[in-house]
Amino acid sequence: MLKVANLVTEFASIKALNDISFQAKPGRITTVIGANGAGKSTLLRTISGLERPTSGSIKWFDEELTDKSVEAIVRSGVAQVPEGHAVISQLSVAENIELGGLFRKRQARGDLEIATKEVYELFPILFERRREPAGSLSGGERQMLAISRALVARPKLLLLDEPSLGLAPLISAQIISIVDQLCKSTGLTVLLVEQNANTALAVADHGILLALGKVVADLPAKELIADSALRAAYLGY
Amino acid sequence: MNSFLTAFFAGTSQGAIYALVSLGLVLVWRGAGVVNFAQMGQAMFTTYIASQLIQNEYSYWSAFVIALISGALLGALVDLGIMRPLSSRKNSQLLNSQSMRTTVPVIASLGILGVLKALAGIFWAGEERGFPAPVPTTGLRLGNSDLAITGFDLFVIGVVFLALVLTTIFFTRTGMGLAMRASALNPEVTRLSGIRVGSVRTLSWAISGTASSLAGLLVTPKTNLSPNTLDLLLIIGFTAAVVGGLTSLAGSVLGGFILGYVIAFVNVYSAPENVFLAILIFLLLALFLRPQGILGSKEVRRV
Amino acid sequence: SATAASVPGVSKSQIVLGMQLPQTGGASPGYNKIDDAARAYFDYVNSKGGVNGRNIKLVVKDDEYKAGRTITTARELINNDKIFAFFGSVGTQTHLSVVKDINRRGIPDLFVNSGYSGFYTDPKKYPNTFGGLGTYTVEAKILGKYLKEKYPDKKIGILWQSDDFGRNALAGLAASGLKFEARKTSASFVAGTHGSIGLGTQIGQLKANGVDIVIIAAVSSATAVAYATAAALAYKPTKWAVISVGADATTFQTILGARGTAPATSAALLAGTITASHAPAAGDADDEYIKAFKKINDDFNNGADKRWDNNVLQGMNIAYLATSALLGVGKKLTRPKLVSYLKKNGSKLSSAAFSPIGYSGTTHEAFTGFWLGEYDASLVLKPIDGTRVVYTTDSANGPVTVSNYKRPAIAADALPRVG
Amino acid sequence: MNSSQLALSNLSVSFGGVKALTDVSLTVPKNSVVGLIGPNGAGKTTVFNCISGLVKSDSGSFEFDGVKRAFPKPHELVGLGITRTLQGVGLFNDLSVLQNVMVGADKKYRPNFVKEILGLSGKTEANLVRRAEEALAWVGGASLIGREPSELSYPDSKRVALARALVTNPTLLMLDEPAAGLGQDDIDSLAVLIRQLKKRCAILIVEHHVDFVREISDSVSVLNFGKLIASGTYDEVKQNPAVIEAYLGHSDKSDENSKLGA
Amino acid sequence: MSKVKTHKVIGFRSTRLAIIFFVFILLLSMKFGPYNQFQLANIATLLIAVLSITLLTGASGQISLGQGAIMAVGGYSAALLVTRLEISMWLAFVLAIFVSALFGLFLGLAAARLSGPYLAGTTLVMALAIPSIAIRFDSFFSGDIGFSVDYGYPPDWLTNLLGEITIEEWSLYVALPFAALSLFAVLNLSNTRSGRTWRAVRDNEVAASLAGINIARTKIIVFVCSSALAGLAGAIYGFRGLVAPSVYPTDLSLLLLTAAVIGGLRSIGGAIFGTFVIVFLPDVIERVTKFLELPETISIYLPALMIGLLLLLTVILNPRGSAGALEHIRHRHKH
Ligand SMILES: Nc1ncnc2c1ncn2[C@@H]1O[C@H](COP(=O)(O)OP(=O)(O)OP(=O)(O)O)[C@@H](O)[C@H]1O
Ligand SMILES: Nc1ncnc2c1ncn2[C@@H]1O[C@H](COP(=O)(O)OP(=O)(O)OP(=O)(O)O)[C@@H](O)[C@H]1O
Ligand SMILES: [Mg+2]
Ligand SMILES: [Mg+2]
Repeated sequence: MLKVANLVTEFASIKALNDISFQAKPGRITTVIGANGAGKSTLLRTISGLERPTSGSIKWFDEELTDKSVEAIVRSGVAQVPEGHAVISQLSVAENIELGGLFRKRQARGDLEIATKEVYELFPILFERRREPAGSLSGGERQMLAISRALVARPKLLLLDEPSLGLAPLISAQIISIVDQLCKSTGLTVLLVEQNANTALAVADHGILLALGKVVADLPAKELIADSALRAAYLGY
Repeated sequence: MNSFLTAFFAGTSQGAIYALVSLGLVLVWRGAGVVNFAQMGQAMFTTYIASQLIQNEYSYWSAFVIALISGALLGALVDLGIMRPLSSRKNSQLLNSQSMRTTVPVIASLGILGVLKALAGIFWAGEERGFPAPVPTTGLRLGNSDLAITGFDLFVIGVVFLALVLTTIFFTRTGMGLAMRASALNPEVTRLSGIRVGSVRTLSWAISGTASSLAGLLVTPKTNLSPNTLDLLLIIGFTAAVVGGLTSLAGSVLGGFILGYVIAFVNVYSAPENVFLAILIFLLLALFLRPQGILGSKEVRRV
Repeated sequence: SATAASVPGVSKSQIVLGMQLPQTGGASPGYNKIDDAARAYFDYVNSKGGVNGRNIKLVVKDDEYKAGRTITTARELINNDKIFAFFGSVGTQTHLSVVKDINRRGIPDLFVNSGYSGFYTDPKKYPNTFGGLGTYTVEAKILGKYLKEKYPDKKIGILWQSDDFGRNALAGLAASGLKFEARKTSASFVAGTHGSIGLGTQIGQLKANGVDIVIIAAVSSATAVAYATAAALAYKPTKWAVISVGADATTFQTILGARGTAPATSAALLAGTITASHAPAAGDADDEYIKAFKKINDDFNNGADKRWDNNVLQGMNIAYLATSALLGVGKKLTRPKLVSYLKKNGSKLSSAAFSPIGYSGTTHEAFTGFWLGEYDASLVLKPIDGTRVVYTTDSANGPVTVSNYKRPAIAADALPRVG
Repeated sequence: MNSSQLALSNLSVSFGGVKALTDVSLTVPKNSVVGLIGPNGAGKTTVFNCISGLVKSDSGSFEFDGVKRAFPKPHELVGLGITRTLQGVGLFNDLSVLQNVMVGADKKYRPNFVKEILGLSGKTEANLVRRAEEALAWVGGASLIGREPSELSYPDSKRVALARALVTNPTLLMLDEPAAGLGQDDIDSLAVLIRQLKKRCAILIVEHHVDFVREISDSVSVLNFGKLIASGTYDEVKQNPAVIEAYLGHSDKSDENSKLGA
Repeated sequence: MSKVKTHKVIGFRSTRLAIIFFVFILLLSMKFGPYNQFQLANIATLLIAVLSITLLTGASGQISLGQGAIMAVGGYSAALLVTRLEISMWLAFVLAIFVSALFGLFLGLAAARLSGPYLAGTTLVMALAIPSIAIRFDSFFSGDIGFSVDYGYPPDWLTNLLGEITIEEWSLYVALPFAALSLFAVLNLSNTRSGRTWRAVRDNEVAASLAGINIARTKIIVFVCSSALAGLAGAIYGFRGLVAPSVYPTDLSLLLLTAAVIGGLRSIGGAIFGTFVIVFLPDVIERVTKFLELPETISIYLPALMIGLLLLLTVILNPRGSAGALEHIRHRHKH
């Protein structure tokens, strides 16, 4: 269970997150929606340790994540697919994927091979291009690679920041459904940030609506989909 | 022995030395993403330490080992004290363009070089002194003829190739090598992969510090030791790295030998006064034909 | 008094001299001992009451052997330290950058530590500049003549550093009839690169061309590298002859010693090497000047490295010369007086050198004579064939003749006597 | 004939072994919006890169405004009347918003270098400022003038990037995924803007946001594995089985979504 | 809309700043003794060279470790013109600008393809190779002896006007107008289209080229401008007494870079500040060591140590240099 309590994250003079509290159920998808600049990415980056909160706490089951380093957080089972196609363009596709599982190499060599095979099955194009530098991939292909890198880490908590960005509709639907399956089959917990609310909420258990760094709605996903007034007020449709 | 052989042997033995320097530079470039102009400063400093120990009656090999260890420590210190704060959050926001990100560490390394030279001057008065070689520096004989190559030259060549093989395996075949390359290229993504970027980078500075230190120990038997004698070597070694391709370990070694031959043949068939000019022309030519260096790979960056 | 106040750098109790030399940087090794040695001698003079009641103060500036810096430090010495005269400036290229200005301002420019004849052979151009060394040309002429006559059938070659020093030496050798052929008997290298670029190809070329006698015109550290390289290439010329700048036995042994060469081995390498000197050999413990200077060095030198060698001797000797010149001018010290004193009486001044001072209306070269010696097994320079013969000549095409100069004895208090 | 702003024919590009484009032909009529869609890695960005000279084509011809010519170099585009925005933002972080837009205008209204050194280019500069302000106002960014790019929200920086493209008065505007990462609000206003822009120039758009594409484009071309598999109006193309197979998928979910959004 | 107005008066603003600089240095020189006046002349001279780095590295992001070599080109051109053709020093300075600009053109043609470390390396080798040409062709360039050239004597009208002029004052009067003019030109360039273009290229080459900027040509133009400045600085620097390889060593290039960095690579005010630091710091240190009675073995290395440390502190604490720090403080106050 991910528990975020009274989280505040500041940049220079603005409060990107202003007293955020919510919980994400284990084995479920929790979707975070909100307009541009609402603080969605900041929330994920704060959880994964890329940003330091000014106050508040983040707990993953009994583990306090708040003041840990990014590396330590990742090692305790949290993986993030950051916004934008975050790959290392000079490294080959295979190396990018290998990198994702590197910290598990000692304990889980066999499983790494399986995990790698799985993502190659998921995205055959990556297998085809595995020896090429990641920089030569198309925008969408890079996004697939970034997701793969996170998946081979076999995370328990997956933070997805706009995974559909730059992906063709078919692929983005496919990814969402894969994530959904993973939750169901492995108990993966997912925090999914999407601009386009509907597809993301459709598979989610819970929905959180952010505006100006505050939680304005924390409802079961179905209710959030249905609440057109709320959406109209905060998302413009 | 004719002029050709003279040039060939001299080029080989000097080339091995340039290769050693150049390999060290490429090591930091790939491991930490910095062109370290302080490298020969670090080499000079640790070699002085070894020299001091030898003067105080320590054996060569114990001085050798201590120098390597101090090289590692100095490298780590450079990272912890300077390079890490440099790439800190606050600064990375200030240096938001690619060109500045490569420029500023270069400048920092020049500062480190200045500081190390001045400190060496204060500690060791800056006199020029020799430094012993671990193996004999007298020429080898083949049958009845003297070869213009010494046991020490062969030793250096051996070390260069051993270092090349080991570092290549390390970088391409091991997880740590991958982690290092990744840390140098994109710290954020690397950290998100659970890798302790800070420690990895410090480690790679320590390794390159050891390599510099080794270079210092192996070049000074031929060049002598003073705060300044290694400057020129850095420039030549750097040229070698650029010619060979900054991203390629094998390229750096190749570049080192090529430069050794260029210099030796210009020396023999033209005039020593032409050497620097020849280096410049050669460098421009090489970069004109292959801007990424002979074995370097072109960076693919897409929009 | 009014007159004293109007002379810069001279007060009732003090005379300020200024010196520029590389104390740090690549060109500093060895030379950075000259200032400490000179100061030691001046301190000794001061301890004996100074010159006509005035103490000599030596202000030293580090120009790092960068001409751009020398220009600034010279202005500092002139304007801030208000020196009376420049003294013992080290380095040809650096001094070139200021010599015109110094002369234009009428400041005496004493005992320049450069063998570049261009400073001295046209006193109309630089009336205030006086040498502190023999010129490279003179020395090379003398050495060349000797080698040519002594070894008529041997192949003589040269290893020279391609700068003013090397070129001057080459010119002197040419004047004595020794000519070299590029890429056969003449091997050059860019000054300062003997470490990083190495001397392998140069020495290899000399070897390949069967050169029997190798003349070296390079700095001492390069000489040491040249010998070591030759040893590595198993090249054993019949004879080495080294221009004195590069023949400092202490530097030679320090460098090779630190390379792990046992002192006996490095001594054996250098032994038999011919070189020239205007002064007594630094290692000549019996020489009266050396004895006196060594004692002063022990007692008064506060420098970082006061080990006795040619550089220390040179520093002491020019300080000795400066003291005699200042004594000679007398109580009423002005710049023009000092200059005209040196012009008139310079040639009468004595020092540790076995050569007279050459100052005259046509030249301001210091030591016009050299004697030739060979290092013995203990690395003391001993006159060739046992007796010291001092040869003298000029920096142009004049003949080399035997000098009949007799060096006056040093006074018991090691202070110069004039008049 | 003369009604086509841009006509590409038989364009082929390969990278090493990868055939990124095979025989692609594409026409952008004047004052129309053409959408270029297709799965990831189909070659859409490569088409853009070819037109803008960032990638060299193996074969193919380039016709602009009825004139055949070689593929232009990147910096020649503006002179021809073509501007392009980048996937992502691509603002100059060290320049203010106004200066960013001025950079776009510089090329067209180039002042004299000597005058510049002598400090006499004030008039030209003022002119540039005026044009930049106009362009910013056009995209609804008049209030952003004094700001720095790093302070901007994502939609605002996209706006500035668009202003920088528009300030040159292009005849062909190429937009690479302009709607990506934008909220519905901003997508809607972008659509409005593009419909207005159509009066001024032809527009070629790459976009995965199919509703947006449908809404704004007069025609669409669909790429798959570097080949053109269909073209026509969105509604025609949408029925094409090959397109459904490769790109849209069978469950026409996106249409449902748009109903919700509309 | 106040921005519009400032743009209209670009010329006025830079004229004003250049005049302020000019007058400030002159006033300072009246307070100073001859040595410090000479140091001011050095500042004026080196400032031009530092500005050339501010343009190159600061504005366009291209690093040069060989600016000293370009200074040598300027110095030699002027010295050759004066000694061989006997033209006036002033004309020689102006021509030196053109010769080094031409040199910058060739350099730029080669360098436009390079970036980052590759460019740094090439320029570093250049710093080594260019002065060696003088030795290689010593009959023409007179080897390491070089050319003894100086500013000569002040013209009569000036001495009539101001009375007796010392050599140091004359040095300052020669260098200062050039420095003020360079400042004026650089201010103009960096505040208008050129500066904008350069910074755009530095920030994002692809976006810049799509905005119609010819990247290669822009880089070449920067090299030409920067070399013209460096060449002018080199000519004035050489005429302090000597034009020879030892006047333009590799260290000079690094020292200039240090000045530019300490002040703030991107700021013209920083260039001025940094130049003051590198010129006056050794003097300050000398005073301190005298005061503390440090032994010579330490004190002679102290200037180099301090410059190195200062450089490190600058890049660590504030890579934008001291000017950046000021900017930062100003920003804080605005908020
Ligand atoms: N590194 C930063 N420095 C300063 N401000 C920042 C930084 N990162 C984000 N912000 C600000 O914090 C606020 C929240 O940004 P965030 O990126 O979290 O929004 P978002 O909801 O993810 O938006 P989008 O949908 O555009 O991705 C915004 O106002 C943004 O400008
Ligand atoms: N420089 C390159 N080197 C190698 N392959 C490349 C290069 N550029 C593009 N490709 C390949 O060409 C194909 C087409 O790429 P392109 O970027 O045009 O796709 P796209 O249609 O824009 O995809 P997306 O929607 O994901 O952005 C991809 O498979 C890509 O990996
Ligand atoms: Mg976001
Ligand atoms: Mg694309």
